[in-house]
Amino acid sequence: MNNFGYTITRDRQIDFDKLPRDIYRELCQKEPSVKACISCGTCGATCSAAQFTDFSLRKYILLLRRGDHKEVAQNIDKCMFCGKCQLACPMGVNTRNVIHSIQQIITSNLITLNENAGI
Amino acid sequence: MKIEGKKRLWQDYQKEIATDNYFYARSCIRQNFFPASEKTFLRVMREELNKDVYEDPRHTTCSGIVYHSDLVTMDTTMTVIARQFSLMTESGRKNYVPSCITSFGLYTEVLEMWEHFPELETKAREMLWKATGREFEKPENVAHASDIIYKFRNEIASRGKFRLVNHRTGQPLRGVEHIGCHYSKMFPHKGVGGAEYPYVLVGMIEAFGGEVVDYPERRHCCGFGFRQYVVKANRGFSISSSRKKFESMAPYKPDFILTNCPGCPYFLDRWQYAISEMEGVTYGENGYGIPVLTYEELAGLVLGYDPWDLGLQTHQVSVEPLLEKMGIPYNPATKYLGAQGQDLGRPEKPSVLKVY
Amino acid sequence: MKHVVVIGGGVAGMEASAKLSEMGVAVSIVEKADKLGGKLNRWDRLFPNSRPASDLLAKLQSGMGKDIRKYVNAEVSSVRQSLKQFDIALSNGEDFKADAILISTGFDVFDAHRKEEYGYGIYDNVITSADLEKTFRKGETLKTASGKKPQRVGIIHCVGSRDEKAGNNYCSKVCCITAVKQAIEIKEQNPEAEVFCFYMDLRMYDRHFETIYKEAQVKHGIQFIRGRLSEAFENADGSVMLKAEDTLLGKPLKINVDMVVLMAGMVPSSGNRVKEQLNLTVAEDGFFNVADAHYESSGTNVPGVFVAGACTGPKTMENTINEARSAALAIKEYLR
Amino acid sequence: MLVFDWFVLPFTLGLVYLVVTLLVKYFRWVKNLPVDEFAKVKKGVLSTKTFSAIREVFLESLLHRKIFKVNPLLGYMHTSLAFGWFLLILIGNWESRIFYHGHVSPPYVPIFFRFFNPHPVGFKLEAMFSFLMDLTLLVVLSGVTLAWLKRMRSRFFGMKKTTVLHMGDRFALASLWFIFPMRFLAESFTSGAYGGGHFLTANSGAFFAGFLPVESLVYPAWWAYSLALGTFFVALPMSRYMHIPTEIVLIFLRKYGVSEQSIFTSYTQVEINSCSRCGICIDPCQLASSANIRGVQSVYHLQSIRNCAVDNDKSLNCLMCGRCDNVCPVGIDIASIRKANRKQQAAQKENVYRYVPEGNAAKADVIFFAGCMTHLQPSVKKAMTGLLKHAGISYWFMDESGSVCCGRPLMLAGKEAQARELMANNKAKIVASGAKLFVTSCPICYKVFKEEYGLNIEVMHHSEYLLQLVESKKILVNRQDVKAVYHDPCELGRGAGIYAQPRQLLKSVVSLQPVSQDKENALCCGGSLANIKISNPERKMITADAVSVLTANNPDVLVTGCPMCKRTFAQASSVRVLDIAEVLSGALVLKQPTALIKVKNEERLAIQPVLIR
Repeated sequence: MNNFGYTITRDRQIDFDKLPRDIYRELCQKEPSVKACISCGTCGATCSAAQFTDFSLRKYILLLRRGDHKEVAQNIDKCMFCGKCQLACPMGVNTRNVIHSIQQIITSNLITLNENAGI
Repeated sequence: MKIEGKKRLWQDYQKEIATDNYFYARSCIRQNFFPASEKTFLRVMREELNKDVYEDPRHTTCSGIVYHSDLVTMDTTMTVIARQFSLMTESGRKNYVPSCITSFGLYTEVLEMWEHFPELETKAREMLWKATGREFEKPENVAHASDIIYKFRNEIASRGKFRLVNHRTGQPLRGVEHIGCHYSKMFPHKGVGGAEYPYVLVGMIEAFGGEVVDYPERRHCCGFGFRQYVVKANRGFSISSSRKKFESMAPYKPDFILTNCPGCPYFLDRWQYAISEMEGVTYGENGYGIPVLTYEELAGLVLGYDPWDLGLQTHQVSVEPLLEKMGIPYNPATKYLGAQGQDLGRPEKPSVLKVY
Repeated sequence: MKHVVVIGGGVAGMEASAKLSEMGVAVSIVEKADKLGGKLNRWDRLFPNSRPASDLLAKLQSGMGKDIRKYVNAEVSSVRQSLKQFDIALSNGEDFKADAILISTGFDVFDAHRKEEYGYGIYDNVITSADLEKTFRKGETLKTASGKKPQRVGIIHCVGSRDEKAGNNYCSKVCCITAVKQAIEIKEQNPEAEVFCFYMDLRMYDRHFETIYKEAQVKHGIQFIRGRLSEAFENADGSVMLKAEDTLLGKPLKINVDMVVLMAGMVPSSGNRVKEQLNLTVAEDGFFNVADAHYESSGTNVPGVFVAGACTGPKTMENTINEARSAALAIKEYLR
Repeated sequence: MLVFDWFVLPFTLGLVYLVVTLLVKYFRWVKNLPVDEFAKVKKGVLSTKTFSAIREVFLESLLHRKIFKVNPLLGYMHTSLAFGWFLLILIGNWESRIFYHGHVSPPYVPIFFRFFNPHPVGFKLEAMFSFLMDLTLLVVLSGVTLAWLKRMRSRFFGMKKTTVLHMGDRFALASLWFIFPMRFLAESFTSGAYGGGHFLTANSGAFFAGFLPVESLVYPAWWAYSLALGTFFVALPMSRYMHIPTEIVLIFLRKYGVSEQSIFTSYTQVEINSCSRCGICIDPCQLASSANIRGVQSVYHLQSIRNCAVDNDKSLNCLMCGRCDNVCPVGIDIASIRKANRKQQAAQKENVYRYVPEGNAAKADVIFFAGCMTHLQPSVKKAMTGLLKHAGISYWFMDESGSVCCGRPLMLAGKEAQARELMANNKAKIVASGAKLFVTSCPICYKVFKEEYGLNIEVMHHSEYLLQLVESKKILVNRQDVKAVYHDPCELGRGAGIYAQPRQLLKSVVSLQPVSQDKENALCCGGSLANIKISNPERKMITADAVSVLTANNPDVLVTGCPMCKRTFAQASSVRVLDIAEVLSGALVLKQPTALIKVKNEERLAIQPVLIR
């Protein structure tokens, strides 16, 4: 292939129809309270991990809703599990089980995830 | 699709297009990209439609290309445009017809500004006077050259020798249209059919017997974007935009792409080659590209002009598949001969994209 | 006996007429449509409690006694102030004198054609909230143009509201909750369908609204995407591709849906000829000014002319009814 | 001379199967113990521990002393069945041995002695043995009746819930219920037909003979008895009755010092097979009593491990409050098994917290670590720092500007490798500070710092430390006219055994009132971080019940020593909820600055005592 000195970048666009959303569906089964998340960001503001890194449960829930799991898989283990987010969440989301379930699902789907990794 | 809905909308976006006595302003880059297109416009207007089209050899760039590359100020642009108008005034014409979409957009923009801020017009007149001692009148009508072809599309069709119809099956050929962003996206009421569902090219394709297909990224920019192409480091943005359009239109299997802008046909044509070299992907049938035409080239084909006189050999994507569908005869032997019959040489064969 | 002419026989007009009549005032109500009830006639079920619209209409109708003179299929063709009275002529030729006028001309639904990029009237499967309500009212299930059950529905908030391009900078107030109500109703009809609401802000300001919103998310799995629709495109199969930005992720998003429902907002009623004849002032948004935004929301800049309901800005049914009663009281006081 | 009849075969074959199966299993389990644990067994076998184990086997496996303590009726049921059956075998063997003059005979002979010798003429001890056997049988039958009643109506036993049965258990249970009634019938029919028996079987035999053809029923009845026994023996290893023999093994191993590890070992197998599924652990579980969550309690969790059918709900839906550990009559180390199970299920990952900066340590005598939960309770933080300043302590507030979690929540979720990574980060800072004492206001943190960090300095809960400060007069407090109740946080009380210090501390400032369920029996607040699965509404139900128990006598204030408990209660309690540090801070007596204690006046003013009523 020829290199003309510039590259073709892939669309940043979230293509809803092409991305797999079965992980979010499985997450809803494991922890239905995740459906109540309204992306307010309280969790991220109190997060122990977010002091040092850009860990954001709000964002990861959204990414899974859109089917973009790559960033989530890379980061979800950064959670310290301290539980502050759960106490802070105004919508009663069981945030720790959300994270625990994401970790479980992602571990069990690791091979499939690598195959269609990211957008 | 409710076609009556579109028709209703098109009625809201009808513009006045002068019918004769035009002052024609050429495009800077088309003369390099598709040199025969402007010649074809003049030929159609003068020979087929017997119109008066005046060209002044002293006219210059409208400065749009540098304006959009952020290299000149608005004052410079207004003065340059004022000078163009003064040449038109001097010729006694009142109908200004630019060949370039960006020029058309810029003239429209400047005229709108003068409308809303008369002091700017006064300032432009002063600056022109100080610089050149010239005066000008504003044009009564500004129409893009594609508006003119659109206006006379039915006349052209009735004089035409060929139609946008597959001559073997009798099925209309499928075209996708792409208007230049500066045609109506800034001032929807200045474009035929508006910005969302522009009609100018659709009208031509319909009049010439073809069928227009919509595709999701129809509204998306071709990717030229001035700075995006001119600065090499940004060139990836340009080709990525074009690729987005190709990916979106390819499933609809268009027979051709019709454009009305200097940059669009160029980039939609050349990037098909570049993408094929970079990624090994082609978008037309059987490894060829999707032929890209300017509206003048299309009108010329319909009127039976020799494809090589229309400059179609300068396209990167071979137009022969389209010619064959339309039943237009062409001589491969003369494809790369100059006006005096001299051999111009042959372009190198691309490694992936198939060409004739 | 004092005589009040109520212009506009919708929710506000009916309730005000009923109360004025109860207080012993002679009332004439003028309605341009062929029956009273206004936009309420077009609703199937009302938020926040899903009660049938016909139920509320019947309640309003029960107040429209014999004493109230009703003129339907009629418009005010001219109105003139003479001393402390108004001379009013109707399009049907009748004319009479009034001691006070109540304007309850309501609103028009925003013409969604004006948002060209959304394809209303052009794409087969783009409808408005009013169209959807009509479908529900007829007891029909929502179907695509080709008669199939939609598997995915996109609901677009703020169509013609909070939009400088559409000329309406204000919020139409009821669309957010209507969107949630209709989204739930779509899910109730067709539980397998996926429903997406595209919003700029969710304005769940009133009592119960937040509960319904949460129910929509948790119970019905309706997804809310913060981002305004920028353009819609019709695919070859009639489905519609929507482009928006997922603003909470900061990424553009595209999605194909089988149907699009545009939450058309409220615009000032176009048929208000009385405005000029009475020298009534309107605000920038085109709705009538009131005498005192806090204390005298029924009065106008012209003594003897009162306003109630959505002609002074978007509002809910209960606010409209409350305003109608308050206007009736204000008129009664004025006539004393 | 060998007596034999074909009907003894079901029993004999069943018994052989059972004995072989058990020997193979136990041999494997013991052999597969971790090396260190196996060494303990080898060392213990020839020590006095063996005798002590035998004693415990007698007391627990046969007499069920612990169940007696919890519930006498339930205890009698177990004792009557276990000890009664044991006596039947024992007395039967004596009888047979004496009758056959000490000849070694197959095991079926004493069991079916009455069939072979219905009315042994000339056996001098017949009357005594018949009486003893009848009496024992009667006791066993009463046990069977009670078991039957328990199955029908557990409330009869003062139990709210009994366990739900599964297929294998039903089979074993059915055969077990058959055994003794069949023996009773077989002996009665034999007596009715051929005489013999004593007060029970002789009378019932005569009774049956009155209207039944007992002679022709004798043989079928003995067949049925043998079949029931054989079936039970075959079903036993697959059923909960496996606990009967396994508990004996467990008692021995435990006496030798074998214990649960952080992962499953064959000792775990012994423990889960020792669970009799008595269901005693269900009643203290607040998930069941307050939130109506069923099927996740320890008995079901252990069962699911045994059946290799653990799901998220069973392993994660547990507060790990330790209330069930407290009551298990078999003494199974439920909490350790659950932790090991969670660890087994969770992915162990390393290097996931590389983003956490190493951080700088400040030199100080005392470290104060608030912990994540305290950070959500600024009033506790303020009280603690105020008290420390007031006492003039040179301390370093280790997580003042945001904390790195202690690792306990990760541990509780089974993510041990991850927890160790955070722990290493914290530990390095603690060591670098050179402090001699580590104080935390969070029992969750306390437990892990104390037990898992391996620190060479003392670790204290703030209630312990504050008590020290009060006793050494570094903090002077006034008694307040306040009625308070104290809530034992699970991690501090049952978790770490700290009951006395907070009470002693509180008694110095308030009048402490009793609570109906406290110390070992204290309730969980419901907020537990250990439960990952429970929903918020369910948590609230647990909290509401706990609050109503704690505030039953209308105290002025509900005091606890855990920021998590405090927050949880505060949302549900109409009585004011305070941390022990806040109470103390409110009761502070302002001292004059002394030369020794250099505290700035502004800081002193910042901790003006506040009225806590």
